Amino acid sequence: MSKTKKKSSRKKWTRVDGRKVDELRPITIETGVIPNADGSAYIEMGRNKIVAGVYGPREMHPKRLSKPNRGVLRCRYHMASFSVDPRRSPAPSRRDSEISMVMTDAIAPALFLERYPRSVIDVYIEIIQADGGTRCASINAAAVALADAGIPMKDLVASCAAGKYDKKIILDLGDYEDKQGDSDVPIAYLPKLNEVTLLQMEGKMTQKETEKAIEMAIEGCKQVYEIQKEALKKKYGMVDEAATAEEETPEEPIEEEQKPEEENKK
Amino acid sequence: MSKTKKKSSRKKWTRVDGRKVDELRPITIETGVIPNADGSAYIEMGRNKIVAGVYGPREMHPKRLSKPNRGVLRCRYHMASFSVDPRRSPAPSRRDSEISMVMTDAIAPALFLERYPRSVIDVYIEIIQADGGTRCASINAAAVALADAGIPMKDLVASCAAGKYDKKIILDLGDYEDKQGDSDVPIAYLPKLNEVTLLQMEGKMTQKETEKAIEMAIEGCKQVYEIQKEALKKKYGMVDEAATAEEETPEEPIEEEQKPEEENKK
Amino acid sequence: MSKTKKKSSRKKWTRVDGRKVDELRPITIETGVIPNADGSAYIEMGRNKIVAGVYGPREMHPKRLSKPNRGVLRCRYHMASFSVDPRRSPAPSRRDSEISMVMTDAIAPALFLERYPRSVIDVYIEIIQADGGTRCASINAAAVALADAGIPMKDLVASCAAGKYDKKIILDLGDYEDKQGDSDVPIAYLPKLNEVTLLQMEGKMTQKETEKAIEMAIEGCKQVYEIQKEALKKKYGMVDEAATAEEETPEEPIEEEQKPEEENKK
Amino acid sequence: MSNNIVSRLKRKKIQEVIATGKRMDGRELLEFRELEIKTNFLAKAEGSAEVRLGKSHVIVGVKAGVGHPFDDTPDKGVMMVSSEFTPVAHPTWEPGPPNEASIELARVVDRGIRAAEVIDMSKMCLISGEKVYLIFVDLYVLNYDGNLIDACSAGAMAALNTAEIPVYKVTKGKVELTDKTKKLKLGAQPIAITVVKIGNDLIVDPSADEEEVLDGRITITVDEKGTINAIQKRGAVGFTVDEIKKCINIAKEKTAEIRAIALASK
Amino acid sequence: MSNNIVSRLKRKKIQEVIATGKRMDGRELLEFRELEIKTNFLAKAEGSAEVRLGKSHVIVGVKAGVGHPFDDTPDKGVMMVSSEFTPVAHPTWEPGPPNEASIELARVVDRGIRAAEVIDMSKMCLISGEKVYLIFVDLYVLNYDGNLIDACSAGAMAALNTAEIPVYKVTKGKVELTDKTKKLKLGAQPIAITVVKIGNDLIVDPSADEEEVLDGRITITVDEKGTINAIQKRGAVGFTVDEIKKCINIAKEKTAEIRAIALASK
Amino acid sequence: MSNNIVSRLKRKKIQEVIATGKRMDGRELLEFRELEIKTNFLAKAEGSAEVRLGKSHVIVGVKAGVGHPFDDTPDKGVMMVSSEFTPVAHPTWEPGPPNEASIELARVVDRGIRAAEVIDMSKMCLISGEKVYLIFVDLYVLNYDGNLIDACSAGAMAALNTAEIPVYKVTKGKVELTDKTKKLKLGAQPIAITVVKIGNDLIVDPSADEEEVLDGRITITVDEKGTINAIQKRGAVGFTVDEIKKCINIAKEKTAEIRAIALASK
Repeated sequence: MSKTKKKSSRKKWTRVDGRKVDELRPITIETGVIPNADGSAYIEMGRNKIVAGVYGPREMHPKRLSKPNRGVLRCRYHMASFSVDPRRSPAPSRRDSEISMVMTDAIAPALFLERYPRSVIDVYIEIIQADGGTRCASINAAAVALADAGIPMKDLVASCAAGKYDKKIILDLGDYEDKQGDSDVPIAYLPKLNEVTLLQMEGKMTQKETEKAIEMAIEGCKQVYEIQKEALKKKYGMVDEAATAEEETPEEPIEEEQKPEEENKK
Repeated sequence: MSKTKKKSSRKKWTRVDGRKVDELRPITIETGVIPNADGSAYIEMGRNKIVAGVYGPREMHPKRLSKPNRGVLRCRYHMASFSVDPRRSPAPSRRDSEISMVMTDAIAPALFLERYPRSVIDVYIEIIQADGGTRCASINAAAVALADAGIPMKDLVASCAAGKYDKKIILDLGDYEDKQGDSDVPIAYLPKLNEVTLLQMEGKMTQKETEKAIEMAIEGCKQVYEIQKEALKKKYGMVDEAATAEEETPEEPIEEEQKPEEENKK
Repeated sequence: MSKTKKKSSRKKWTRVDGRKVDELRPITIETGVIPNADGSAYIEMGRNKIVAGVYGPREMHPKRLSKPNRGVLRCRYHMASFSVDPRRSPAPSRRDSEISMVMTDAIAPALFLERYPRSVIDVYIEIIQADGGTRCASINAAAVALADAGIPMKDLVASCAAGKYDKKIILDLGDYEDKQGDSDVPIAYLPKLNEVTLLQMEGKMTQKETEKAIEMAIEGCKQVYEIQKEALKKKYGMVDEAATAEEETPEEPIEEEQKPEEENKK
Repeated sequence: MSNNIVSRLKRKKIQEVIATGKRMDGRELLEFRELEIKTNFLAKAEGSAEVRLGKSHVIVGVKAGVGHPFDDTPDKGVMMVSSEFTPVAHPTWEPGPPNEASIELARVVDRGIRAAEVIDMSKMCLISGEKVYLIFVDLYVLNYDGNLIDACSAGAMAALNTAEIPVYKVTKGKVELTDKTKKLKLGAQPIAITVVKIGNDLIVDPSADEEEVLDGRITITVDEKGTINAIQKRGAVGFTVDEIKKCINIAKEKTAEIRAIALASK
Repeated sequence: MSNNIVSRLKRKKIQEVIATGKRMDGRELLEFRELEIKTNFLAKAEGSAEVRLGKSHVIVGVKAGVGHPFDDTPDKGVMMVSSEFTPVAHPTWEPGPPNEASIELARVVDRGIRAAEVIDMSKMCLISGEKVYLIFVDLYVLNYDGNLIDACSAGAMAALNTAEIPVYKVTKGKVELTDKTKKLKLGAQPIAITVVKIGNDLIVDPSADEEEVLDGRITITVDEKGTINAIQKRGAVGFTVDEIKKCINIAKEKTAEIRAIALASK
Repeated sequence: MSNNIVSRLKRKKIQEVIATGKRMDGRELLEFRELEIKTNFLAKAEGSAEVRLGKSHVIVGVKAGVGHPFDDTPDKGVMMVSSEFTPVAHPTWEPGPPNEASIELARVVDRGIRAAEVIDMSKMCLISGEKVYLIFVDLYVLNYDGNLIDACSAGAMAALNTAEIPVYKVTKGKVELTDKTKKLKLGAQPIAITVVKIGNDLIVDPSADEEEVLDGRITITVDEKGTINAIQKRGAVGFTVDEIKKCINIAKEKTAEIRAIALASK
């Protein structure tokens, strides 16, 4: 992660909140915030305030949605009426539905769903305050909440966006940059598997810019990843160089399969 | 019931409809008005016109709502679109839901629900014309309809409100008094058990006023109770000093367990 | 069908689109237009453009709607949002519900539903473009789609309206005539059984006019019937003087029981 | 299945009795049950009628208001007929949005009134394109024992004939309520008569049992001059043209009898 | 059934402990759990409060906007309290529209605030009959461990006391947003206290376990002057008048303690 | 479970064939099925396209109207893309409100058109904050055989390119319809291409069978200048950055071919 040099060359141009082009907003993650949930996490990413809670694996209701040979991951992204300005209706929107779907796709590759036939893992996301990039922040919280629930994972899922604003490719757009910018590319990434599991984009960019944004977002995800691990360590005193994906160790609260460092380095 | 004296001392202040402070609106109750129902009653209480119909005990649909060791009472309060001015939408409102809940709580203590495992007793209330105090009038009709259905009861449930209007505590507020008044305290009461099963209040009253309203409403309930019994007698030539609550006599069309008169007199 | 004479006597009065009083709009019917469906048809009747697709007989979902001793026919009439001007909401209207019901009644008498206990035959109608008389055109397409699905039928169902416009009884009203006219009488007819299975009317007509309209519409249905058979022949090279209604020949793609010609006439 | 057998036995019995020219309840084939209509009994509705046809019991409420016209008829008032099947009316009726039967009831009653131009909607405009009178006719079924269409049609006409709606005036482009009321001027007096076919017999005013086993029905709405305004055929059998003509004749005959009762309190 | 037995055993245990004058968690019968309220922590809401009452965790958001008044109060602003039971808050809570318990929560909190005239709605009108301030109080439950009414009531008051709403002005008949904000002037400080009856004992601040086995509950909302603004009795048992009086006394006593915490950050 | 086995066998077969560089239907991996687009074939829509992509069959209708702008864009017209999965299109599709797949289809097509600024919404305002043009793009699926996004995206562009919308003018503050029409001026010609990953192979234009067994898919919308406007990744696997770049390259290549067909009738 030798980004310091790159950044110094762009000194004069500044972002709305003074960040460098490839600087994340401040992130704090706390685990175990919902006592009733099997696992939970609270994230602040910029001014986003988001709670993720996990229930499961548990029996699926309604049963017809269960699968005979594998578990189902069900994410529900939901915004509090007071999370945005102006107030929004509490009824779920089409946008909420779509984000729930792509979040599910972003997280499912990190789980061993084949271990839970006929069951469901429910991940509930409650957006308390929204500030641009809620879907990425939600995925970050969800991944930590799943780990907090003791659900074995191939890897944590880290998520963050890059985009184009005022002709520059920048990392982790805030609300203002998102709305005034030219495009936004939210990414979710499994660092150890080196796989992108969420990828969306909206706006106007050349192919080169798009690829640059994807790569910048991946670097951002790697930083998020460290913060996620830190949050879990704080709770579990944890456990970094543990099992491998192939082993079944469901007793482990988290199952992080470290691959050789080189692979992670892109 | 020696209220005549009290009333005489308030002669000069008069109510909108000329009633005494602790005088009920005229009440008429008729049983058996819905041929298809297992029991039914029609009440006019002031200008309220309300039909109550009872179906059950019968199998519960959907089954998941039934209880393995007892029956479920399910009251549904519903206003006809033309029962109020201006016309209301026929879709159930949040107010309807709440009244259905508190009505159920008001009536359930009078029934032997433990006798009907996995079953439901449905009480449907149709407000044909509304005139203040619909929930009380509905409970009065429902209790008579349950008796008309031959469902054994520990006691009839009698209901009536008291409230504060123009600095006075008055009984059984009509529509105008309800809307212009300071507060309203609807009560449901089981005379023989001396228990209050519905109690709501909204407005502004001191503790003393509130307690006075509750006591006045209970006296009102006792008068309603006599009218309810009269309505049932008219049909069944009935049956006053019958079984006791402890005995199980489900064959009896109505099971009124009279306690000694003294107890009723408060 | 000796209508030529009648028509010539009304030469001076002309219809909006130049048709004779008892002349149908141009009709084309094509089968097999929906590859996934068990049977399907596309009809243009005037400017109506309508697709009918048939699935079944198949298992009924939800099961509680199935019947133990017979199959259920379920027609669903549905208009595309862009089929009318102005755009309509895609949510089904009360009108759609009613048309679905009367269409089902119109078609059911032509089927041997008693052969399919616990099953359903679904007929889905999609109105791509509406031009007056959609329900008749839909029935015509549905009947051909059912035949295309190889479902044995007592007869094809032919449908067409007559109505009163500018003091005259005319056949097969177009959109303009429907909206500006005095009344409309849509009919569905089973030519071989000589039975009317759809009959609605709205407007103002004397009894005599009404009866005349019904009779004119039946004559129209007979013409439609020929066009329907032609469409099926084109596909199946078909099969006119085949089985009788009493025989069970479910292997036959279509089961047209011809009664003696005389019966059909009139 | 047992239900099914019961139904078949019931049908057999009903048909056998009808074959003797009588009905299960002793009526002639073309004889109505006793019809009682009480009007103007609701204080909060502009018009009302309580209809008892045998044990069928319906309340019709007419309410007036002010609202927007439809986009395509900016200078016309709006009439809406809706129907509510209360759960108190029959053991199998459940609370919820209108089902198919309820929708059809409202639409058939609506169609007769609309087609006969009972209310001159072009005189119900207050501000073109903005404010018009709304007339709601709400059908409210309290006990079901067959033939709701005829009961509701008669009740709707009784309620409309006795309704007095508040008069609004337009002052400086604003709609204001005056303290005057006016009777609606009705342009026609249509009444619906439903003729039912069981086997080869035609009867009127079917009871619930008769409706359960009917083969088909035709409702014909006729005004006081004998003009036919609406026809609705239902049921999974066809009618011959002769049968249809018979139905029309029966309806024309019966309509006068029912109209007299509906208008008795005009 | 097993669930049922568990519940009965739980009830027995809880009741036994209460009989000793203590609670399962060591509290006195009339002792609240620790109550923490943090205000003004949401940037996109005009007012906010995060409430933790034991493990119950609720967020209250206050949002302001401009919209239409109700037809019957053209010169008054509109306050709406709504409640959302997020699925994250309890393993048995599911996503979907508000259920009965959620509706009751919102209505009871609403009633206390409305009856106490906390906000002077007559000062919230911008253009009579057209534009008024809308004040939304949204209750958002993140973890359920009993006594939501008291938690939400306190949170709503804390949020309203610290809210600053944007100021709108009317210029030439148009409503315009200014860049000013103002605090709401509150007319009273009502606080709801819920007293629960288990067997013959009365306790306050029930946990989830205690709510599961309660016989009845009475919520009493009292303002800072001791005026009673709202009462709500629930549960399938009755209360004697003496019990009701005890509940009122308890509520009056506790309300000061809870109000002090709610208003600490005023 | 058996279904499951069938699906696994199907997957195995499809994957084996793809490994040979061909598809089940003989296509190359990066070969589209035949795409046919017919435009302007609907009289009641302002624009229309009938798209056949293999056996997938979609109709796109463009309708224009006048309505309110969104609160946060008072000077901009409103474009809405909606999608309807008709039950005729596939044996497993049921009538009802849009499901998740239908919502995603509409949103992905919408996003491409919106991000590319195909329609200059700032020129679609009639009266600021009050009246703007509404442009509806309705996707109507008549037969499903895979790759609906690409088919609908191409169809939407074909329909928009050939649409002629009615011209409204503002006279004295009122919006009036003129008898003129105008073509929409389109600012870009974005086309969506979906690349599917099965095992390690990438293919385009998946059939229904291929979609059933896919691991992941990425849809990339590219305009005529090569600008990327939208990306959407779905499916429960991740993509490497290299795979993503390959997908973008494939999309850029294919987009020209599909655009040429979509604009052929411009």
